[in-house]
Amino acid sequence: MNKFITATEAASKVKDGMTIMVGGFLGVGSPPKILAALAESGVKDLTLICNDTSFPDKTVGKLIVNKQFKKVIVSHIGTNPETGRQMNAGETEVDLVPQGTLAERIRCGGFGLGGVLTPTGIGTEAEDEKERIKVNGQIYLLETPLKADIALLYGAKVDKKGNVFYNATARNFNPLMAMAAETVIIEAEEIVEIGDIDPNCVATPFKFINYIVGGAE
Amino acid sequence: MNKFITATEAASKVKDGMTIMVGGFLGVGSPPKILAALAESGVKDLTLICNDTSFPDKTVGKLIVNKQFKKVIVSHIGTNPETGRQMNAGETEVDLVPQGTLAERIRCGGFGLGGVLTPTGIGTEAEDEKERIKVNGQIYLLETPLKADIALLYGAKVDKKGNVFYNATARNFNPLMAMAAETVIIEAEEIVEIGDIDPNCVATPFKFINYIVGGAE
Amino acid sequence: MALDKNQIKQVIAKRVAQELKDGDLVNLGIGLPTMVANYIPEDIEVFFQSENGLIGLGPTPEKGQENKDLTNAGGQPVTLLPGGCYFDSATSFGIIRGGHVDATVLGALEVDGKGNLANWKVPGKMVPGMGGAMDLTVGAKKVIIAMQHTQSGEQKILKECTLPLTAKQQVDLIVTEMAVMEVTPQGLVLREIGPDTSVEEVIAATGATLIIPEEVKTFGL
Amino acid sequence: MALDKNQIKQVIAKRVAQELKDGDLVNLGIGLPTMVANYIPEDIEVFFQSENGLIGLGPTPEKGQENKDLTNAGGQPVTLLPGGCYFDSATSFGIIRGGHVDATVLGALEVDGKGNLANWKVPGKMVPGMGGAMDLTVGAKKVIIAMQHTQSGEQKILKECTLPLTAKQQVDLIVTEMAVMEVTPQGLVLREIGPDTSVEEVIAATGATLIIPEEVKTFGL
Repeated sequence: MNKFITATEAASKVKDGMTIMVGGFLGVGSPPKILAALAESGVKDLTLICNDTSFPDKTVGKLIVNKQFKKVIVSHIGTNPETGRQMNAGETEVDLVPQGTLAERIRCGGFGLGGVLTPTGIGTEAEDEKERIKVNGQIYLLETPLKADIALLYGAKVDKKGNVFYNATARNFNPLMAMAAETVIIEAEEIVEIGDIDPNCVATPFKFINYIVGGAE
Repeated sequence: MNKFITATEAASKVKDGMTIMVGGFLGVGSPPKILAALAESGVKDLTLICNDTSFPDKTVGKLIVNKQFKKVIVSHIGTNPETGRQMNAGETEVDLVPQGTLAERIRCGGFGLGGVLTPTGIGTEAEDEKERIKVNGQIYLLETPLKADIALLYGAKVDKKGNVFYNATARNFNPLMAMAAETVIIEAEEIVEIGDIDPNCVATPFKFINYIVGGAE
Repeated sequence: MALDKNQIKQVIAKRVAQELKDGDLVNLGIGLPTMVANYIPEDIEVFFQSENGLIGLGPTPEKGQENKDLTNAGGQPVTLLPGGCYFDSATSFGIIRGGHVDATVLGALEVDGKGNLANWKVPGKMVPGMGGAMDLTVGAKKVIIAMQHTQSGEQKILKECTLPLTAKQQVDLIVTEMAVMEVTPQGLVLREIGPDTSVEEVIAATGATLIIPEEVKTFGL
Repeated sequence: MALDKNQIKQVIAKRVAQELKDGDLVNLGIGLPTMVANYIPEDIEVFFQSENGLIGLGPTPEKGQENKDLTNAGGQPVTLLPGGCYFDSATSFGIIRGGHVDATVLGALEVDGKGNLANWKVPGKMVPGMGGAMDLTVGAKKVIIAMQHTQSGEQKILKECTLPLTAKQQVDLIVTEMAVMEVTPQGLVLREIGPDTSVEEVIAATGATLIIPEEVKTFGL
């Protein structure tokens, strides 16, 4: 099966109103070409699940400036003042989630788990409307799964079958999101032959990758 | 800090009554020398957390035959008939846990989570005495963390600082257990220099490894 | 013609293999289900997942070529196909529980018309444990039971399982040497009968009530 | 002598660095806390964890040597020290939440005598979000707040935080240019005063009630 598509084709798979997950941490490990195409596509009313809203001129940050999201589920927005402005103006809903909790919720979505219990956020606003559950005498918050229609990811090396090798801190949320979305599109820094990635170092098996936006062409 | 000890020294750190985690799946990925030393040590009344009880003449299986455990928490015992015999005779307590649930419970222990919700085991005996929690209309079982006093692990390559590279299916429970025990001892197939393992392929960071039982010396 | 035990297994494994589709990721249980891998149609690509931590289960290595760190979930030496990869046990069961395995093929002690499965425990007698079976049955998109229709003349496909369950209402299809049966909301539907039997014989050998549609094909010819 | 802003930060960072022990794994927040890395005593080895996915944070690379896939949690290019490694975000916070980080050093908008911390939100004004701070404060074995004692003359160390909390009763130590204060079950204990102040001045600049032991050392001389 040929999984290769262009960045424009990738962007066209994102439809108005969809929930998208985007890998990356302040843009590091986000798919630049796909996001650039998405910014141009004009698709709107999206819900974003991402670590943060990046910077106004970078990766998902541009889509924020374009007002393509109706809601963002992220751990911080401090580096993109436009997100805060839209939030305060009531233009975009912002759901702030502690970073480790965000990671676990995405993992639950992909791993078929109904939720996890975390001590993070006890005694803070992160507790609001959450179920509190006691285990071994300690109180935890019940955090529930997140899933998405499409995940837009970035990998340093992707083989022709779709196995992914992530490099350095560009890994971050990418392998978690790869398992939590209906359709998964990865932008590859470099396309390599099957077998070029050590099977011990594949962080996302090919099975999870539906489409590959190819290398530095 | 010099982390190197002998297999005998490793075994001597396991004291009567302790809870130990042992990596491996039917013995593949279990530390052979440490377990051989433990079988000779005569330490007893241990609680074992492991995928299975291996075979009677292999890895943890020998410790079963030696009656060194008062309790085992495993996903199956079918390959070691002696475990079943001891269970039926009331000599050893056997707590059978679905394999995926066992992995998550160990992960919770290491990751500071109070538990996970799983659909696995609903409508079966695995449900007994478990809390049932409904999320998005579906019922899940609340599974709670497992921790241990000592984890006995096996890695294909361990660098002199303690970073671990696992090979093939010998990885299994090892990286999960590395984070869930007070003291972690790894038996290395091969000791390598710091830097010899690609930092992207380190599955257990050195911080988690307290002692290394060295290579094929 | 009466089939011998080995032929029976082959008939079952071949028929199960036809359930698999191009691109499927499949987990095969120990024993008879493992044989399914030998009968994958040539025009489709199926990859096998093994819960001890790999995708891309390859054939048994030649003598002397075994890697002691590389086995299947039964502990036997295997190889890895090109494009395969390894992962830890939590990820392995994330793949399984998360619904990313398209089909699992398992044996059974008992299975019933509601799709209940029992294959991990005979109280007071044999208690091998559930291993990964409870996760596989809950997580795999399609749960196929592959087994002989009866065990020493005793029925195994029952109105209601009597042994402790491995999974409640998770079985989708039962394939034996005598029949292919689908678990539906209406009950157990007989889809096909085997090469060496009749509808009447299948009904007689089955404890669960079978729904018999107008057309019942024959397989394995 | 009055310290300028840069000297103030240096005094704080140096004093915090003395809290770290050989073998510690430490997570430093953005801003002033990052400076702590410059003052680790030479006779101890401390490794830094960065929540975006690494252990072994090394110095800033030279111009032209940056790797776009390798940054700290502030998005700045960094390097990896020998013996360091990378991991995904779930593992990163497993390390943090699981109690495997020995100390975290964070800034604060407000902190109080009970060890409560507020540093993620000023309602109606500035809402940067909590990022990893809620996990770090709950998970790290020791939570050290490193900040200037007051902000434009306003007290930041209060009887009770007024802003939304980042963490409840998780702070262990507060280090400012004026004082080192330990959160104890009895209240906030003044352990040391800075190089350019007096106990009276510290008390006057602090909203929380300070417990003053017989011996109060001076640091940063």
